[in-house]
Amino acid sequence: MLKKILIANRGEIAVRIINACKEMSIPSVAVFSTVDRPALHVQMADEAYCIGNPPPLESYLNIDRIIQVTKESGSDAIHPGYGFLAENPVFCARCEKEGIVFIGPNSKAMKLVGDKVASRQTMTQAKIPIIPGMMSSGKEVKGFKEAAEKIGYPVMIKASAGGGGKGMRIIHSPDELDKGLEAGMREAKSAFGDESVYLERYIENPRHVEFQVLADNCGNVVHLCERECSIQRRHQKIVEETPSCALDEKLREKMGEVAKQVIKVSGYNNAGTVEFLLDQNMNFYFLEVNARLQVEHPITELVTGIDLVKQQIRIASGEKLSFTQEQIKQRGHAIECRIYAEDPENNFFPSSGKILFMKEPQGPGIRHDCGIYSGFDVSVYYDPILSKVVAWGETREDARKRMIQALSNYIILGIKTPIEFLGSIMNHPEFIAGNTQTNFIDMNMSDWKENKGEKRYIHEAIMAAGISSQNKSKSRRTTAKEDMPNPWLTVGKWSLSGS
Amino acid sequence: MLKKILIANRGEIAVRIINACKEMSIPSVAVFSTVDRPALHVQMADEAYCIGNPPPLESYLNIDRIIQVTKESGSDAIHPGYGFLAENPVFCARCEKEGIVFIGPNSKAMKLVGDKVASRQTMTQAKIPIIPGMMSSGKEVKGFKEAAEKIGYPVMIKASAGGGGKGMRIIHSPDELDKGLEAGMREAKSAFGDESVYLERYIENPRHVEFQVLADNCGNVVHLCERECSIQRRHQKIVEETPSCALDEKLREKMGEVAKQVIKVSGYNNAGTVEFLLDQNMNFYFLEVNARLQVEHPITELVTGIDLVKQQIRIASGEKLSFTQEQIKQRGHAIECRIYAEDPENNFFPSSGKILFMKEPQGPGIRHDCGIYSGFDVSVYYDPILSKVVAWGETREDARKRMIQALSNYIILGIKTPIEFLGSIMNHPEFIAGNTQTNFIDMNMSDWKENKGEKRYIHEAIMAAGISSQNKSKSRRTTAKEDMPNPWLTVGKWSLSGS
Amino acid sequence: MEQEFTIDDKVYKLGIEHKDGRYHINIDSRNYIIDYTSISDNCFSLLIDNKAITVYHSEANGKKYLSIEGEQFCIQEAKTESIRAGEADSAALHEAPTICSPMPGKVVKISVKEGDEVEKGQGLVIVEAMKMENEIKSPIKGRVEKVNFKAGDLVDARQAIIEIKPETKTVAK
Amino acid sequence: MEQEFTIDDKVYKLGIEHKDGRYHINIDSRNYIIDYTSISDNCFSLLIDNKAITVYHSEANGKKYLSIEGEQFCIQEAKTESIRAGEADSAALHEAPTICSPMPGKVVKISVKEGDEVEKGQGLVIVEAMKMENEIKSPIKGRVEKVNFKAGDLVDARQAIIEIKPETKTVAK
Repeated sequence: MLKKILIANRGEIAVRIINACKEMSIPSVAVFSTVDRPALHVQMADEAYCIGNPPPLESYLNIDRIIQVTKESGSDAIHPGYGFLAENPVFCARCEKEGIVFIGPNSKAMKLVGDKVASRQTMTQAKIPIIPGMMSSGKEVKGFKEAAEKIGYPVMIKASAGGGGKGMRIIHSPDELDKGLEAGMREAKSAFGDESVYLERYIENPRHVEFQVLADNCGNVVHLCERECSIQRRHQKIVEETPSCALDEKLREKMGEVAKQVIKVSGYNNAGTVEFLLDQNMNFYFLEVNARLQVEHPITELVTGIDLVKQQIRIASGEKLSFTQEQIKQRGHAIECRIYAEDPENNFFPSSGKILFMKEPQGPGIRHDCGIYSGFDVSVYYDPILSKVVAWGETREDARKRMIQALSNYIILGIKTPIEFLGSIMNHPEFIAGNTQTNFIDMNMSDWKENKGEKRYIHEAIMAAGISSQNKSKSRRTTAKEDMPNPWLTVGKWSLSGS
Repeated sequence: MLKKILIANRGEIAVRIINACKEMSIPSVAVFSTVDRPALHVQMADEAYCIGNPPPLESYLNIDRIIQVTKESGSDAIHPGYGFLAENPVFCARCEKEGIVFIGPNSKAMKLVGDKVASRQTMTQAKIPIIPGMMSSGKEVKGFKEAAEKIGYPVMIKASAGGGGKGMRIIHSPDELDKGLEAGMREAKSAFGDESVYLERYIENPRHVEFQVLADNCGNVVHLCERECSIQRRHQKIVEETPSCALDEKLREKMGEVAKQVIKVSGYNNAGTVEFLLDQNMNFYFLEVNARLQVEHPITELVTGIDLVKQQIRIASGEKLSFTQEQIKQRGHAIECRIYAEDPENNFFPSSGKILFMKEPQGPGIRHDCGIYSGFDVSVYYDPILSKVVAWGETREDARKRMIQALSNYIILGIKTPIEFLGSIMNHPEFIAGNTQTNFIDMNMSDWKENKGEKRYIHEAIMAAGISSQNKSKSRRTTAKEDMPNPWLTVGKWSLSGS
Repeated sequence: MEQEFTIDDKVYKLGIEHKDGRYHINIDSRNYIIDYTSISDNCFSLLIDNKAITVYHSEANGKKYLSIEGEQFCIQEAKTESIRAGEADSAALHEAPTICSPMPGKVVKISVKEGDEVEKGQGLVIVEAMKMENEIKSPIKGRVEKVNFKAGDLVDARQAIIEIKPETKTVAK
Repeated sequence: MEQEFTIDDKVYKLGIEHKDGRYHINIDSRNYIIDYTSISDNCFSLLIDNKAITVYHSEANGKKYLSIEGEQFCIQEAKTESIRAGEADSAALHEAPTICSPMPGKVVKISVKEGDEVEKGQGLVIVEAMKMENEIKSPIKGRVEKVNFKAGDLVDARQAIIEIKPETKTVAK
């Protein structure tokens, strides 16, 4: 078993990994940028090292410094979480070279699946169904127009080096192409350090269905069923659930087998996710492998009962998988809502600043993976994900109602969050019906801001404001009398010199 | 389905039931004594009614007032939780008479199983194995000596009207009998309003194993497997787990069948628990039926995936059970630790007062059923149970380690709690080995107070105290300058009249 | 006592009085009797005719942030009539909207220059914050009066990046 | 700066100094350099040679309650030598222990009367609190000096129910 694990990440995912380490009695080492000194992962870990200034390139992406701290702290392994260096094959190879266990796939497989274009070629050869598109990527605008014509509009611009919606653009006609490429490349460069993008046929209103896979270092591969992640804004997931309403047992088995095949032909090990698009005729297309722990991994954990982070650590320690495909069973239904620091009333623009007050959601079947607390200052430097609310229920309806309760008992004051917006999604008839395609938010939520005006508790809010104003002025008077005895009591009788 | 449910209880169990109501979209009504106005269940419910003064007899045991509020609020059902009126057949019968649905068993079955002596007779007739003892109870000391001789010492004094350790005494020799009876009767009177007690053979070092049962109103009965609740202080459970380390599949099936049989011969419906003692030779004896939702019900929920409170409500609404015995499967392992307001260093003496600060435990697999918060004042009037920490894991060891993490991240400052004591139980080699008999605490924890001296973080604590003292004096100076601008700023230049 | 509050520019008046341990509140000609209990610095519990309402609240920059049964409110204590009148005047004088970044970030691209005519909804500037590019669009049809930043600059929240003058509308006084 | 604290009557001295943004602390002849960050009113985070320690704390009745990595501490700021000496004197004068209820409750039964000789560990009084009967036992062998309550009375925490005089021990001064 690994002896000490450095977590090269921050926020809720670092906290979640530290939790797993504690439960396995493995000491954990946090790293932090100067602005993250008060962050939760620093408080939770056994040890913590400052690795630099707030900009990611100077801290969480600073490979040399992270390797240095790994050695200094006596850690024998690094868990990269998601984002930052998680899918960076250079970092992964560096760990291998330095004799540090990288808790994730081997660098060769990571490089293959990380290069979206190369992996498209590999999959084509292995007869895995893929979306029609470019078999090579480019860094300059020229040449793309021709490819786009060949694929047929609408086309999708995608970053070769990464996912998470960064660099992604839908192009409906030739005149949008140049601007879209420019923006996509710039965003790709900024997010992944590589501006390469490629084009793919854009599938209309598909579902995004992905399979969680575990592969040990001895060639055993299992899948842990699907997650449906169709509900996205800015091409980034915001609600995920499992099982998917679209899959029956037969399709699940078929897609699961393909997912395992993808992992095998890639020579992939540890935890990974195989993403598919599922079109309206139930055709599915391989999209890409996410070579990391996913943000939405908790829903799989709740439904299968298997702890993915512990499995990652066991696999990285060289252990064989302790269960077979047949032993993996889904029980009940789980939904995750991501809580970002963003303003759903203003195009999901990121929001930052101090969290004045926070109360965590809780109750039976509720899990809250969280990187924040009352008083925490949400920085502008990093991904705006704050936490994730996950609800498990015996049925989809049970999970949905639990989620509604959890969201309405989740209080974050001081910054903008989509908590209320997510509540509206949960209550939307199309969500209730399971009609979740990737255009869900555009189709169903675009008038949310306007409709939201009709709040039920307006009177109560005004009354509460009135009462709080009265209390405030009262307590100001009280404070003057009680809380601050020192000058008044010690001074004795006094008078105003001006009076 | 029921239209509106009044919860005739307080604390964590009222909160948990309100949660279930919300998830079923059934409005919930809280009741509270004057001292409980700031209690959590009042905040959580849709409606709340004051029902009287703090002493239970004037509020939570005030049947007339509770019936009146049920009608006034338009509720069609009452959930009694546990304790208070939960197992009071007079109250149950009154509800039936008033046309109010009592979410629990019918009054006839409640009366039968609640009368420990009558139920012993019924079970003997049905050939259910019971512990040798008195077939009738008494209210006066005379006559008991003879019965005790016949049963054979050691004997156990038990209250006919209730459980929870109240009125219970172990008597090792004739000369202890009178004093024990006197105390037992007094405690029984105070707890249940009925001083009747009876004697039973005292089984040495047994395990306490109980089976959760659900029975709908159409005669269908299932069991949801066992809970082992052997770890007790003052004859009251403090740690529970499921599955029990002592049961194999065969014994589980056998005991489960007997449990169902007990329910059937009692004409019992809704949720109930059949308690057994399991001796060191794996003989089991029926103890009693707990005709209510149990404190420790969450561990069953986590392992079977079935929500017991929702099932109670569905059964009370007249719905049939939607699953069969074959469909009920245990998955993983769950442990519950009860957090009482009590001092484990001082014979578990109750502790009361203001909770100066509290931080809830959380993390994957952790559930926290809770009736308190930072600033809450723990009253002397009620049961000292504050909350329950429940940990689920793939294996017993996973659950145990999660529990240890949860306990060390559970902060309650200002009153005494057994959090640290429970942590020591979780780390005890005998607990790890699964050697949990009802004498666990006497055998393994009696020297806890002394051994506890060896804390690992003494230096850190002293340093923290030093730093906090420095900050305090610093902030006192700051407060004088900044927080209280009013008098200083508005007063202008002033001088001391005495100077 | 009379108080005024605004939510989304809508003004609400309320009469509030504390007697016999309860708040008596009148709002939109409805009367409420309220049982109030403080739970913590950021929470209080109300009982209004036995209806239980839990309020979470905080204050910053003169605004009250409330959360009630899952609904979020941002409430401002309204100023008196006379102050409002004065502000309306000065607002009229400054009608050229300024395009601000709603949060601190880096200006990635400015798509217009001074003097450009812009349509309502036209992209003006792209700001990168929290690793996302965010395009800020023109709220009106008009002409770019001033561009205060260039690509690569860091901006703070509510700093004016671009100022736009509305096209045809004459500023009436 | 020098400070003294007691935990369970054991006295700890520490030297504490704040310089260059860190606390320099000496305790039991060990030196620590501590990086301190405040998290909230009841929590701060320490880094001691990269070891992360999160401290939860509160104060009441002059005592500090701390929770560190699951361990609970009740710490008292120690008084100066001279005050301690004075108190030792007065303690010697009041050596008859008083039997108090550790919490408010109802006296259910008093098993002794004034003048009774009691053994160490003998049950003296039964108090009911939180629906449990709790027997309070004699901490010493001695004679009951005074009984201040009777069955049925309500008692507050730390009110003397019974006073006992130690048997043979002579009060030395």
